[in-house]
Amino acid sequence: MKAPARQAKEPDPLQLLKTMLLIRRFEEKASQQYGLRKISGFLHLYIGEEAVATGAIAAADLNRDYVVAAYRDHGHALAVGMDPKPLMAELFAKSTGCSRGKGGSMHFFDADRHFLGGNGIVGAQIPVATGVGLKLKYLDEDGVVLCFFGDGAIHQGAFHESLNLARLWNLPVVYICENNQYGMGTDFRRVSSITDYSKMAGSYDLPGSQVDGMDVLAVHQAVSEAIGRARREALPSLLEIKTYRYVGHSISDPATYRSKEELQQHKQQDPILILKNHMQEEHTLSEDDFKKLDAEAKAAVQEAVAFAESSPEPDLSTLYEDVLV
Amino acid sequence: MKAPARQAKEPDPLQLLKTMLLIRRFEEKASQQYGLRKISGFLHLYIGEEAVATGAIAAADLNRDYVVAAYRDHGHALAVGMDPKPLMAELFAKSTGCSRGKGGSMHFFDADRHFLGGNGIVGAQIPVATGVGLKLKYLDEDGVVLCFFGDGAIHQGAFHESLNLARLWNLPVVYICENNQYGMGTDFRRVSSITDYSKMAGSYDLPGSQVDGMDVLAVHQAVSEAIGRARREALPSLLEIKTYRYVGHSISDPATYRSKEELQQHKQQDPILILKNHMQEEHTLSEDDFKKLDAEAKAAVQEAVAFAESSPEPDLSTLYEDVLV
Amino acid sequence: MPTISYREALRQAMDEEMARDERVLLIGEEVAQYNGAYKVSRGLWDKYGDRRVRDTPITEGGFAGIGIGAAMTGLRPIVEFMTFNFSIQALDQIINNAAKMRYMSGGQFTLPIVFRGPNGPAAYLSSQHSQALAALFTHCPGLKVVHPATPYDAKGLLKSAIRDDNPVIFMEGELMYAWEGDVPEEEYTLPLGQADLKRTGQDVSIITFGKPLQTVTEAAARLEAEGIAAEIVDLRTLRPLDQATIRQSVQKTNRCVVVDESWPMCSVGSHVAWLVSNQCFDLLDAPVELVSGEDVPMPYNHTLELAALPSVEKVVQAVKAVLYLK
Amino acid sequence: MPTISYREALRQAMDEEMARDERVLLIGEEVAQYNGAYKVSRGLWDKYGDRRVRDTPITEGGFAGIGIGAAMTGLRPIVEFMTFNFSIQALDQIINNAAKMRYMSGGQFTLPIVFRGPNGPAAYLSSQHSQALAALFTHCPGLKVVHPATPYDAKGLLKSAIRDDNPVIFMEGELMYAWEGDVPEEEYTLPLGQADLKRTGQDVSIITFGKPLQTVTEAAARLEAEGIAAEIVDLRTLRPLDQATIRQSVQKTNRCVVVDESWPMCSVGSHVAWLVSNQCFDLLDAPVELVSGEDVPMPYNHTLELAALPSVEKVVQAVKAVLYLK
Ligand SMILES: Cc1ncc(C[n+]2csc(CCOP(=O)(O)OP(=O)(O)O)c2C)c(N)n1
Ligand SMILES: Cc1ncc(C[n+]2csc(CCOP(=O)(O)OP(=O)(O)O)c2C)c(N)n1
Ligand SMILES: [Mg+2]
Ligand SMILES: [Mg+2]
Repeated sequence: MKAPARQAKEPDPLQLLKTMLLIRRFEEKASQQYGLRKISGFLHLYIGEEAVATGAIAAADLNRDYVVAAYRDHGHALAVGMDPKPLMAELFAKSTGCSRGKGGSMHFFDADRHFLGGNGIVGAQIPVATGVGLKLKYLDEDGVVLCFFGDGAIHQGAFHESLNLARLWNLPVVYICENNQYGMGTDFRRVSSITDYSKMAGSYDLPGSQVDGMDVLAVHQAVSEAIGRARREALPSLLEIKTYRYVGHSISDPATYRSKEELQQHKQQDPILILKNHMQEEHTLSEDDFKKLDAEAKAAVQEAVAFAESSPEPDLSTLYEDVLV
Repeated sequence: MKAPARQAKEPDPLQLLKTMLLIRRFEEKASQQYGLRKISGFLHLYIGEEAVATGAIAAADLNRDYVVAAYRDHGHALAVGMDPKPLMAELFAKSTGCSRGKGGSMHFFDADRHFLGGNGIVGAQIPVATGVGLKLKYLDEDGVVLCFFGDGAIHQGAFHESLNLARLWNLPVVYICENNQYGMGTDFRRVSSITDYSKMAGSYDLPGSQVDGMDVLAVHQAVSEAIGRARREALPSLLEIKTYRYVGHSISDPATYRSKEELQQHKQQDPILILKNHMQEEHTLSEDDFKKLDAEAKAAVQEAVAFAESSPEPDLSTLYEDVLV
Repeated sequence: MPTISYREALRQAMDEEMARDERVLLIGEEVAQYNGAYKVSRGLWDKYGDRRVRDTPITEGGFAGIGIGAAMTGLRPIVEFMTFNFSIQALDQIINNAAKMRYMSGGQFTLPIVFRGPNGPAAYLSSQHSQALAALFTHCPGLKVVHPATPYDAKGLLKSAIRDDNPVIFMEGELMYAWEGDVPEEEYTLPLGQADLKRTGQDVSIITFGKPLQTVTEAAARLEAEGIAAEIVDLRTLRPLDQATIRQSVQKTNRCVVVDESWPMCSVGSHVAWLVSNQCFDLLDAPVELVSGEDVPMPYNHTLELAALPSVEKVVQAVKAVLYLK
Repeated sequence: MPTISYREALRQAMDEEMARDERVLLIGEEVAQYNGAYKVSRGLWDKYGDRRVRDTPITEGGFAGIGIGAAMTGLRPIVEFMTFNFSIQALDQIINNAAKMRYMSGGQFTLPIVFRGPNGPAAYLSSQHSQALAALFTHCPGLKVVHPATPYDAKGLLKSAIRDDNPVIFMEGELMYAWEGDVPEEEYTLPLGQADLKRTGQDVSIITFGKPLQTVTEAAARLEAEGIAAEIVDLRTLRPLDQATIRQSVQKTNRCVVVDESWPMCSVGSHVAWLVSNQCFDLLDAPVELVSGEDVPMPYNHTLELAALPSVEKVVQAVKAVLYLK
């Protein structure tokens, strides 16, 4: 039997703000370091989308819950509490990176924190996350899986196959579509026959809803409810969280497929600003507090760069390690 | 522009009856010949399901429309008007078979009659049929594709991917789920999170409906309407046609997973009987007429066996033919 | 020693390992209530119930991925493909997730998962259902690939595969399920990665694996009658490959024929044939010959089908060719 | 002759063939409005519009199958995979439908379809995005596989591939897109199935295809400086393989090194190495050596990544090995 359900976690706005700031500053720093050629390859930034991973993962209890993400995974890694140092070191391809310099930007993992990546194949993480749900059910644990994927990924057959099985077997998985409006250069409306993705839940007899992904408290609330359903009733859910990425798909994408106006409009809905304003209205945050938090985030990220810089390259012999046990 | 829509075809009950009888007798004969070891390998019979292919395909105009089926394809092949001779010869693996003895039971094809198989991989024909829809749209032809697949196949990702694209591109495809209640030994309810498959249409903003597949006129009616929508408005549809197979999944399956009672109950809804009764009530068919039609079907099938028997084996050199053009 | 079928050997292996370790479970199409399309899992659902023996919808990509997620977090799934023909739908999950997860996470995860089922042509099933696909998997680092040919090997290797902490592709054969052989009553396992001499001889090494072992064995008997002593190397595991045993055999015989029922290009067979050609260059008295399936999709007609497969005749001829006997 | 990039050569080929035959269309992710993730289709959407240049959702299996259905009924689709890493999701459609439809229908259908995109590692992309997958396709009868390495070859072969009535896998390379070369202004096509001598020499045959041609060319220059004359055979088409040209070259040089950036086991490289070993047995003065990618998933770290790939150094060493120069 499942353990008696613990209380859903109340959101801690200060902690949410810290996490979002850390993500924002980490991403900005990564972008800068890419420009300095310290980082290469794909670099998919999460700027603008911070509230989604932050709010959702704050609703989870990572002693028992799991997080599975796609390649745009820096925000999720930081939100599960990974230290920015091994993350930046991973981007720098150093031996101290969380994946020993073998994974890079798309492949952050932290087995101890129940963070299972970091997957570069669009949609391929959805069945994997569902399998984690199976293990929870199989071992009669009271954990839940948060499975993140993009608006582009939802059309993959893997989505359909997974949700049917999750409902059929009643696996505790919360499917979170991070609808940042674009899959690479493609407006999600150009590749979808419907625009309200939460409706797809109907094909699997699941609850589905749309959530404002620029409001971290709304995200926290919606995901808490879904986690509750999953934990107590083993009922999976589908959430479509509407968000927006401020930068290109990857660092090499100039994002000319959208207008400046559109971007500006969304920036007005900045998730950090929204929370900050909310806290100021509630008198729980002063401008000085904010500046201090931001400075802390910047300092942490700067330290991460220093750590990454000074870390050694992986030894050539590691090329042949980690292939098999 | 599309040609002005022609009138939807009125059903011809006599022709429907003939086709269903021919399918029934063909399948019985194939089963018998399998017992005599004239046929080997997989043999998936359509007995009980005749009304689906018969009613649906009679609603199509094969000068412009197309039919795509799975491996349980004998009924569809006969319904598109293929001569039973090359079909039986194909089962006998003879050079006169419709696929030169290379395809067997699962791979009946007739390019001239716009019958595109005959596919052994569950669900794999759904994108292919969708592609035929693309060619119709691309060449601005006013044809429609009937895409048949099973209750087991609907969970495949290929279904999800196809319907989204069909709606997005407005391809003239009628998706027909032949729900014969079982996928191999599995009751469809055991592998599905919902039991009304027509609801899946909602994920793609498509019309969806359930149809009584034991009533050939009801099938004809529903498919005619869907064809009309596809032809005139380029709007795809999803139809779940409820039917039942009387025999095992393939000839080697004893079908012990269902009760005799269940089988008997469904046999009371025999599609041939239902149509016969209907025609007798309408006074368009006498018992003698029926016997004569049945005798004709039996004779045609017997002739097919004779043809198959007397046909030559394919020459060894044909092993290397048809690989590439 | 009891004589049991290859099918029963596999069943015993799964049964014993499920009894031994609660984290082992079996998932796939028709594996539970129907006892498996080929009855390999007979009785396991009765014994272990819905929790540990799970029927899935027909969604190879989906349930392969589910197995992978479960394996990453502590279960030890056995994923049955009704046949490996359908595993192509799961190949992305296997190649991009199962084979790489450990590497790209810098060694953070183990993937104790077995993908098993029949591989290779049976009879009269036509092209989509008659494919010997070992090469697709053997190509890829991060996997192990096992292809046993006897009940004894099947049981011992499947037990090891289930205990292995790496993703293992375990290939059986529809027509092999009824093959019989001696299998000890006591528990045993066999190490992955070791080839086995199924017959010794000094005139020629015939290297094979899986179902063609029968063809090769018959060919060896026929050759023996003509005074030619063939040694048969059964690879058993294709990845990692037991190069030492291969080399030792060819060192002795100086002649080699490789038999593989798959298509010839980029096959396990042609790879092994190159390895031997390369590593035994100075020892070889004749070119290494490959007897493979013909380079065509499989036809339904049985005469053509047999012509498309390695045969005793073809093996005998290849052996004679490397012996320069007309 | 104008000097253009490999990317531009491909674009011209598609443009010319689309202009020539209205049944040719291009579908894939980002091929239209974005002009292709690697800008290979630049301008085609502007010129041919929504009907003939179509952006798809991210559903490789689905849109590959759609291409197949369209090809069976008269269109001539070009299906772009953003990279071939993602084609594994479409492999079932390609192997079970595209490659077999003609055969299993007894020759009733033609499948004039091209699946194209970049194959093989670029740089810093880690394991899921850095795979050289030619072997998966070359293994399978019913397909043709083309892998050009110069702008001239790319244009002439892509035009032929589009005109071919068979399914053609057409593999390019991310890092090759910027390579430049002379391409005539006049229209031309190159036949599929013909290898090309990119350099002549009598000391050793180096057989390769695709991106490693550059590495091999550099190695040949370095060897020349040491007085070794290497002949470079660029396979260009992997299936069907031009065995005659391979044989002719090795007949002359008596030594052979094969270079393939994919994993070694069951690779195009090891297959060709066996073919040469077998067909030129009496001519070879040394074992055929294979320089391949290392047998590991690709790491992100660039130093490791370079170590995992064929290099000038490795090619030179392999050549020296077959020449018995230490
Ligand atoms: C199967 C597959 N196809 C294509 C790609 C290339 N690709 C990488 S990201 C991407 C867009 C994904 O968009 P979305 O799911 O909305 O996620 P986002 O990038 O917006 O977070 C594409 C097409 C891939 N990685 N995997
Ligand atoms: C991808 C794939 N997986 C598994 C199979 C094996 N198989 C053949 S038919 C079948 C059941 C299909 O059931 P359904 O779609 O309901 O069609 P029906 O046989 O009832 O007509 C299965 C599992 C297959 N052919 N292809
Ligand atoms: Mg997106
Ligand atoms: Mg069914």
